[in-house]
Amino acid sequence: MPTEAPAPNPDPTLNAPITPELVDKHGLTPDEYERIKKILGREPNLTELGIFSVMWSEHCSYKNSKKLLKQFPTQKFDEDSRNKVLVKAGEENAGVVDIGDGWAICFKIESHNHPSAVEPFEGAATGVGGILRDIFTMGARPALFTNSLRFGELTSADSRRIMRGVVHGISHYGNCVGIPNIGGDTYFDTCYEGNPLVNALCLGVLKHDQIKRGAASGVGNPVYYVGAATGRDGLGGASFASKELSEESAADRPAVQKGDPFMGKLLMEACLEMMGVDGLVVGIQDMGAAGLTCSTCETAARGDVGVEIELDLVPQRETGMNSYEIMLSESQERMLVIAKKGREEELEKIFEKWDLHAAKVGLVTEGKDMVVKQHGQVVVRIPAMDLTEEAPLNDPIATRPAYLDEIQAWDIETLPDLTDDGIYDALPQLLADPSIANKRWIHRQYDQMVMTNTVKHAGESDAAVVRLRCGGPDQDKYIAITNDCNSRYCWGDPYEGGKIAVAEAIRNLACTGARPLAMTNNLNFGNPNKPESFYMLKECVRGLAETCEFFDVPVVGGNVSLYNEKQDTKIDPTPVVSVVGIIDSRQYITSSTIKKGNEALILLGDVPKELGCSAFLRVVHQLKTGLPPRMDLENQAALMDFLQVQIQKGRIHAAHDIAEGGLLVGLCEMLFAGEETFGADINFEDLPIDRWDSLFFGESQGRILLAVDASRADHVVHDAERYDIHADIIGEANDEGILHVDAPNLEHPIEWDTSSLREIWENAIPSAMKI
Amino acid sequence: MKVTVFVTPKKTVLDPQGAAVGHAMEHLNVKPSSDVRVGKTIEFELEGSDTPELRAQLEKICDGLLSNPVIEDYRYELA
Amino acid sequence: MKVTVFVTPKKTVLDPQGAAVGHAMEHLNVKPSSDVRVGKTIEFELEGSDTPELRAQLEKICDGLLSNPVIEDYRYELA
Amino acid sequence: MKIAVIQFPGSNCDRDAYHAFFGVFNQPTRLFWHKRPSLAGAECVVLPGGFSYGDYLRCGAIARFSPIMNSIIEFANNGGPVLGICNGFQILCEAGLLPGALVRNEGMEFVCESAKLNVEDSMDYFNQGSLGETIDIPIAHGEGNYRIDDDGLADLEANNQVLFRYANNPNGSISNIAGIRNKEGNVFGMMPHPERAVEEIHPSRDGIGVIKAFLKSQMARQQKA
Ligand SMILES: Nc1ncnc2c1ncn2[C@@H]1O[C@H](COP(=O)(O)OP(=O)(O)O)[C@@H](O)[C@H]1O
Ligand SMILES: [Mg+2]
Repeated sequence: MPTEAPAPNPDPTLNAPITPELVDKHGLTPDEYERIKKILGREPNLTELGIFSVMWSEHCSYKNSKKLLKQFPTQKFDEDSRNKVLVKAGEENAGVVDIGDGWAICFKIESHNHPSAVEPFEGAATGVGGILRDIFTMGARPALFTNSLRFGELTSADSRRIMRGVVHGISHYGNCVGIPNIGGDTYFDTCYEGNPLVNALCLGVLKHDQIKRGAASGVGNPVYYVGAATGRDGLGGASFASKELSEESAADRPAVQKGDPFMGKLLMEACLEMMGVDGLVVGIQDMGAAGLTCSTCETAARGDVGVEIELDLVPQRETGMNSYEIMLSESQERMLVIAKKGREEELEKIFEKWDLHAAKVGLVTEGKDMVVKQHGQVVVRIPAMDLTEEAPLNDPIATRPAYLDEIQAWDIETLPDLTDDGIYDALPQLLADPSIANKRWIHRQYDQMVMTNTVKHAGESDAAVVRLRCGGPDQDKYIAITNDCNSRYCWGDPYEGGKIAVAEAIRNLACTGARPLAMTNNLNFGNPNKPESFYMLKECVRGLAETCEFFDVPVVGGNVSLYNEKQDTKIDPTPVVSVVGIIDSRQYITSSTIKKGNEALILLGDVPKELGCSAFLRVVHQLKTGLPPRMDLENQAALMDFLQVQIQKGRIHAAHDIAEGGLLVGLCEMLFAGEETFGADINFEDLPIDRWDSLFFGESQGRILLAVDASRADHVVHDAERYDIHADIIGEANDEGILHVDAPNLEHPIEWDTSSLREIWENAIPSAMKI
Repeated sequence: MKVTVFVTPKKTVLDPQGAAVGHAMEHLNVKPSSDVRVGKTIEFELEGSDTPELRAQLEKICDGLLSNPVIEDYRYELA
Repeated sequence: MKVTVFVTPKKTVLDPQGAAVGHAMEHLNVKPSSDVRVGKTIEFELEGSDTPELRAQLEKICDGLLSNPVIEDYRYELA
Repeated sequence: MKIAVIQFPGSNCDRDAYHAFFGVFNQPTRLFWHKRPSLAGAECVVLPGGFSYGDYLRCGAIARFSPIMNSIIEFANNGGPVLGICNGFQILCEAGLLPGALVRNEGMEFVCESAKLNVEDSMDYFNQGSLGETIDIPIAHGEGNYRIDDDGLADLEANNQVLFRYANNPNGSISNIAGIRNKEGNVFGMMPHPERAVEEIHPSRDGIGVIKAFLKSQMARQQKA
C-alpha cells in the first residue's frame, strides 16, 4: 500500500529529484533504493532518503552481521534462579540479567571508533555519554564504566596524540557524571595507527519492576523531547560510522559531536527521577546514533503504533535548520519520552527542577507510520516498522585469506631457543612493552572510587569487582567484570581467537572468585564487503558463540563496528568481549597480587610448546606469525570448577591468569602490581622442559598462577589431581625483592631485582607519553 | 613582541560552558540578550618582529595546539 | 551592545595551564621569551547602552562570578 | 547532629557523603537541593564532591551563587559547622568562607589514587594525637592545586589552620596543603575524600577518624558556646 506522499518540503532544496548520485552518496545501493520505492510506493524526498540511509546503515541495521549474531545464545540453558536473562539482546537498548532477590543488572558496550579517530577527545567523551544513556534508558542507575582501547604504537606522535585525547575524553565525561571507571584493556599495535578503537561499557542496577521499554503505546499519549537542543552536529554520524576512514574523513569533521557531561548528568538524574514515578513513563529511548530519526521510528515499531512529531516544537540551537538536518542530527544528551496522557505537568515539573526543558513534540497515533511535520506540513511519512525491520540483510561472501595457511605453518624450530642471557634480557623487554606495561597512566585519570562501591579496580585483580547495594546493609551483592580480546590471536586464527577471548574473560572472572552471568561484545572488524575481512568476522563470531554456548553464558547485547580500515591498513579482527560475573560471598573476592612473602606459588595447567602470535615473538623477535595457542574448553571447565572450590575453601590468597607475555610476566604482575614489591624463588625441577622460550614466555591457554599458604600447597596440588588438572608447586614468594629462577639444565640460576623490573613496567607508558 | 591568541568556540558548536555561565548571570539579574560564548586567550612574548616567517610559525602553533580546528576558531594580535 | 570580558591569571599566581602550553610550544620549536599565560574571554550581548548603571551591573558579575579576585584580574570592553 | 548534605546540579558525591554520615555514622542526615531557601534547622552542613555546574568557568564559581549559599554563608558566619570535600572545598573558597583558591593540577591531569596525608596539629581532635601521624585518604580531582598569597599562607600557618599536607604532593599545592580550616574552627575544606575511606571494602578506613574528628570538634565547640 503506497504511503501518501508528503507535501512539498518547506525547504526547497529538499524537493530536488533523487538522482543515482544522491543515492550513492547516502551509502545506499541501487537495489536498496528500489526497495525503498517499493515500501513507499513512490519516490522518497531527500529527508526520507536521509532517514532510510541512516536506519539502513550497518550501524543501525546490522545488515551485514545480523545473520551471524543469531548464533549467539540469548538465554541460559540452566535456569538457575539468579541467572535469567530478563531482556534479551536486540530487544531493547541494553540487555537485563537477574542477579537474585528481585534485582537485576543491565549492561552494554558501544564503540566510538570513527569519531575518536577524527577528534579523539570529543569522540571518546561522547562515546561514554552515549553508552551511559543506553543504560539509564532502561531504568537502571549506572554503577560502573569499563573501556577497551586500541591504539597505534606509542612511538608514533599521532598515536600519542590520539591516546592522550581519548583518555582525557573518557575521564572528562565519566568523572563528571560521577560513575567509576573501574577497568578495561589497552593494546598497542601498528594496525590501529589512525584507526583507534574506543569501546565503552556501562553497567547499571535496577529492580525487575523498574525495567523500562523503548516502546510507544497508547494512542494520544504525548511524545516529549528532553535534554539538549538540536544543532547541526554529528549530521549523518551513523552512516559515517559505516564507512571506511579516508583522507576525506578529515573533511567529515563537522560530523563530530560535542558532549556536555554536565547536561548528561542532569539528564540522567531527571530521567531516573521521572522513571521512579509510578506509571508516568510509557516508553523511553535515548537519541544516540541517527538521533530523532532512530528514536522515533524504533519506539513506534516496538509498540506497533504510529508516532507523529512536529519539528517546530523541537528545541533548536541553530536557526534555519531544515527537516533533513533536524531528523539526522546527532546532538548529544537528548532523550525521547512517551508519557502517560494527562500527567504532562508532573513530568514537566521534574525537568524544571533539574533546569532542563521538556518539550512536547508529538503524539502516539493510530496506524503504523512515522510522520514528521514542519511548519504545519507533513514532510516525512514512512511506515516505522519498515525502517527498523525491512533493512535488507546481506549475505556477504567469505573467503579465507591466503596468509592464514602461510603463518599457521610457521615452525617454532626455525627459531633458536633462548640462551641464559637471552632469558635474562627478554623479561624486562616484555615488561617494557606498552601492551604489557602498567596502565596506571590511563586509569589514574579515571575516578575509580566515586560511589564508594569499588572493591577491586583496574589492576588489583583479574576482573574488577564492585559492590551493589541492593537494599539494606546485609543485602549487598558483589559482581565482577572484565574486558578481553587478544586481537593477534584472532588475526592468526579467527575461530580459535574468538574462543580464547571468551574463555579468557571467564577465566579472569574465576580468578576473582566469580561465576559468569552474561556477556556483551563489540565486534570491531574491517569492511564486510571485502570477502577476506568478512571471513574473519564470521569465524570469530563462530568461536565466540560456541564458547558462550559451552560455558552457558548468554550474550545479552553488543555492538558491531565494521569498516575499521584506513587506506591500505585494516585493523586486526578485534571482538572485544566483556563478561559479568557474580561473586556469591564477599569472602570469595580474590585479588591477583601477593600480599606477603613465603607464599607457595602453584602453576595450574600444562606447558605445551606454543609461541605463535605471542607477545614474545612480537617484542623480542619482531615477528608476527605462527599458529596461536589452542583452547581446550573441557580442560578450562575443570580448571574453573577446581578454582571455585579452592576459593570457597579459603585456600587461595591470590590467583592470576597467565596471558600476554607468559609465565614470568604473569608472575611479575603478582609480585609487584600490588602496593609492595616481592621476590620469588622459582624452580622448574618437576616440569618437562622442551624450550626455554616457550616455558617462560609462551602463552598457552588455560593456565593460572596461584599463591597459597605454604603449608596448604600440597593439599591444593592433591585436590587438583582429582580434577585431572596439572598442578605444580613452582616455588615461593620472598620478601627479598629478588626473582630467582632455577632449572636443572640451566647453566646458572637467573636473578632479577624485582624493584627494577617494577620500575621498567611502571614507567614504560608514562615515559613514552612524556615525549 | 607581545602575542595574544584569541580562541573561540565555533558558532555552530555547542558551548556548554557558555550556556552555564549565561544561566548563572541570570541569577545575578544580568540577562544577556544572546548566547554567552566562553573563549580562551593565550599571551606570551616572542623575540623577533612581525615577519611572514614569524606569522607562519604562529599559524603552526595556533592551528592544532592552541586551538582545535574541529571546534574552535582563532585569531591573534601582535603588539 | 556587545560585551567582552577578559579574565587573566594574576601575575603572581602559578598558571599550570600556561606552563603546559609553553612547554608544548617549545616542542614545536616556538620558544616564548616569557611565561605563557592562559586567560578567558566571555562574550555576550546586553540590551542598553554604556551607562554607569550598566557598568555597575557588569562589575558585579565580573567580580566573583566571571573572575575570582584571589587569583585573577579582569577588564571588559563594550562595543 | 542533624546533617544537611547539599546537592548542587552536578554534585556526584552527595550520595556517598549521605551514605557515610547516615549509613556508617548513624547521624540524622538529609539531602538538600540547592534551590531550597533555608537550611531548615540543620546543625551541620556538608558540601560534597563532584562537578557542580560541570566545573564550568572555574570549579565552584557558579555553585557559589546558588540560592542556598546565602543561608550557608550566614550559618557559617554564626559559627555553624561546615565541611567541604573536594568540589565542596572549591565552593567554600569561591564563597570566601575559606581563604585561597584551587587551580588546575600541576600535571594538568585528573588524579585518582589513595594519598598519604601528614596530619598537622591544628586544633582539638585534628592533631596527630587523635588521628595518627599519617593517614591514607583517596583523592580524585583535576583542580586541587591550592594557591594562596604569601601573607595568606603566613596567616594560615600562624593560626595552625592547615589540617593535612600531602606526603607526596600530587597536584602542586603550595606547602603541600591538602586541607584547611577557617580561623574560628568551624569551616573545613579538604580535597581528599574521607567518605571514600570508611568501609571494609575501601582502600583504607582512615576517613572514619577524619569524620569523627569533625563531628566531635564541632560538638565540643557548641557545648562550649
Ligand atoms: N555483537 C553483538 N552481539 C550481540 N548483540 C548485539 C551485537 N551487536 C548488536 N547487538 C544488539 O543488537 C541490538 C540492536 O542494536 P541498536 O539498537 O542498533 O543499538 P545501538 O544503536 O544502541 O548500538 C542491540 O540490542 C544490541 O545489543
Ligand atoms: Mg541504542
